[in-house]
Amino acid sequence: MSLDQTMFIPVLAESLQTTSSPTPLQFFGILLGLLGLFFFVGTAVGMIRFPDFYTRMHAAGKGDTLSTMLMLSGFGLVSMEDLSMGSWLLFFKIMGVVLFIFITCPTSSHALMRAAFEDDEMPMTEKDLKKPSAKKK
Amino acid sequence: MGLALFNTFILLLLVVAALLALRVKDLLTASVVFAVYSFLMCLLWAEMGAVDVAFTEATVGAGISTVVLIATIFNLKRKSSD
Amino acid sequence: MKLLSFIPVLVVGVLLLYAAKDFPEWGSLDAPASKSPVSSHFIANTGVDTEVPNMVTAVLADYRGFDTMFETVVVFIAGMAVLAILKNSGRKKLVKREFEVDAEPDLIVTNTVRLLVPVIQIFAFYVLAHGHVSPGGGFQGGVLMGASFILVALSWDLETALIRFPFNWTTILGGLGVFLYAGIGLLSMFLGGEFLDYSELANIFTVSREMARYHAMLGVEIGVGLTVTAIMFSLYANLSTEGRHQRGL
Amino acid sequence: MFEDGTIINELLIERLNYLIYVVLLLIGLHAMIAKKNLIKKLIGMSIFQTAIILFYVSIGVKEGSTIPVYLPEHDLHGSHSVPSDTNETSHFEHGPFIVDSSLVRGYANPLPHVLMLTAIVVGVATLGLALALCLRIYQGYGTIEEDEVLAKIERQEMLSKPSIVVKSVDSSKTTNSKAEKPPSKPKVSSSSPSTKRPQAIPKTKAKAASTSAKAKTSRAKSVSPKAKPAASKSTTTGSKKSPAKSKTAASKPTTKAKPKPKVKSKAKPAVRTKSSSPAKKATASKPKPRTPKK
Repeated sequence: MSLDQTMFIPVLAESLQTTSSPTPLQFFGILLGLLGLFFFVGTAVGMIRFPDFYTRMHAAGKGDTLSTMLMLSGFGLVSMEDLSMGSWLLFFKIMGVVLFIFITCPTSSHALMRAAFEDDEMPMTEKDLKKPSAKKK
Repeated sequence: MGLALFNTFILLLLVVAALLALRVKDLLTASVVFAVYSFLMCLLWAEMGAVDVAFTEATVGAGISTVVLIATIFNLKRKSSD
Repeated sequence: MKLLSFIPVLVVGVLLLYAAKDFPEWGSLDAPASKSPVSSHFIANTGVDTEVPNMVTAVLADYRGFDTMFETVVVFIAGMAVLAILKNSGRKKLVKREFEVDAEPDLIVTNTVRLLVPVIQIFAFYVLAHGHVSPGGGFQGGVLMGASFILVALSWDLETALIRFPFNWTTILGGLGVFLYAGIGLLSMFLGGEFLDYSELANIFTVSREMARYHAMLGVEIGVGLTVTAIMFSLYANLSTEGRHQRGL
Repeated sequence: MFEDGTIINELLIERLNYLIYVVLLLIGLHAMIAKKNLIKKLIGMSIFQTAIILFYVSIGVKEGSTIPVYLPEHDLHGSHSVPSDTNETSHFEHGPFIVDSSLVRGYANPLPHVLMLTAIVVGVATLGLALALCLRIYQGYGTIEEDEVLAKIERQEMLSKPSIVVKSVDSSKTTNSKAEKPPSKPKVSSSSPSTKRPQAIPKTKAKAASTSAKAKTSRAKSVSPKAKPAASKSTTTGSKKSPAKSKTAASKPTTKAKPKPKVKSKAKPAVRTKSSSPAKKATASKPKPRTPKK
């Protein structure tokens, strides 16, 4: 049973069952996951609270990228409890996902911002804040 | 108690997403919300053990069908009457 | 109309909820669907019959291969029907669409896509070929492959994607996929078996009957993948340009 | 409240999947019946489909089971083969074996997954087909709202039907009467973006109008068949002024498309002097087709 690389679901189930006494690596992974969740809450709050498309995309782009990366890294750390071959393989797969999220997520937010710019969406200025009508939009 | 909490939560979110996709008047928003719905469905199926179905739904439902919907709305009008 | 439509909806809802009362318990092992000899047979014998670890792929391409063949044909026909509906139907003089902006292909986006597309295509091949031992298969691999070309079309424009994947190829590749699928079935029929009974292929390839089924399944999945790739790209190219194949999304 | 085993308990706690499947199916069904926009109807159709797929996947779930891929100890081939020096697998013969009934319970039911996997892909193919039909409807009628399309079809039918009966009325009356009541008729010819239709429609309209032309023949004498194009032009202009709601909606794409680039090219250089380089701005605001950059 030591070489079950491709069967990661039972590995995960076992690791979840043995969380009663997490190893230091797993503890660090859980910490990373919680930190990612914190940033994700920040993203959600920013998406709702910010008044303007560009600031909203600012919150979404940065917070989403960072929180997803943190959570996935934490997940990768939690899954390698015995440092076996299979868990290393899973860890590197998750790191590949993190790498692609690191590439694609800022690109997508850039594409969205650029589309808004081409569509003549104006960023909100201080003048707009004083007008009462601007708050609704 | 058969159902996990995760399952219940996603099931409730599914109903919200479905209602929202049908209520918004902007068709682009509707198709994006429909992509969210598809992705929630995909998570639910992966949780139920149907990994192949989940994989297909993630590629098809959240990927291709959103692109195809948006490509069509690009040629149509964006506003919907209801 | 809106109020009237609640009547059939409510009738259907009450009936379905009444039926839901009789469904088996959630996740019950004694549910009729789980107790049925068919699915138990699939679970028990897939490894012996085909040596494919992923039961879904085995059932999809082998046990229920006839079903899947016609699903592929349905996908192919849908693509051809879209082509037939939209060909030469669009406005000739290219009016500006409602939210169209004239912009150069973005530098950052195109370079990221240049980086991503090979990875996506390799992943598509991996999903297609590795579908026997992990989730995946012809449909998923084909959709991923088509999505990579759609990504090129979205980040540059449709003409660039059509240089990489000319539109005539979609018809040819779609037909070729169906032909490959049916051809493997017919080949096993000519070798003395039934239609889509891949184990007869062991007569011409020097492998065991189980491995013949294993590899024939791969061929069938490649056929499905070809058709799905072609039709997904053709759907996008047709729908985003109203069949003109120029100045798409 | 939930302890006494009522139907609420059963539906909400133990069978929430089935309840949600019913709810989603009803949402999709209601959208397919009541929504007027065709794209909304299609989204409803997709929700209906996924609800049924949810139902199928739900009945295939077994409690405590794993995904339908063999565990390594049940499939001893390829990369899954366990080295024979471990004690655990020594009593298995090499190669896969028939999984007995106690182990069958450990795997989820693969049959619903297979059926639904193909259903999803066929679903997106049919969605594409339906969207193509939507595009075609939009080209023909200029709208994808169901009631407006129906109204247009009805009007066309109402106008074209009597023309079969009465064909021999002289054409001089027809052109005039058409010019006099623009609000009711000329919608299709002005709004439809298709190239063939504007030529086809006025002919039928002329025939149709001939039947109802009794009352309004005030200027009928002087008009010759030559005057047809002028009359039809007047109808098109009349249609734009007409206050009917559906008509303005229909003629929007053609009218709206023109002023936009002008406004944009004016607005852009004024506002964005700082944010982007002037060369890029010039290319962006120029209304030329996008060319591939190599």
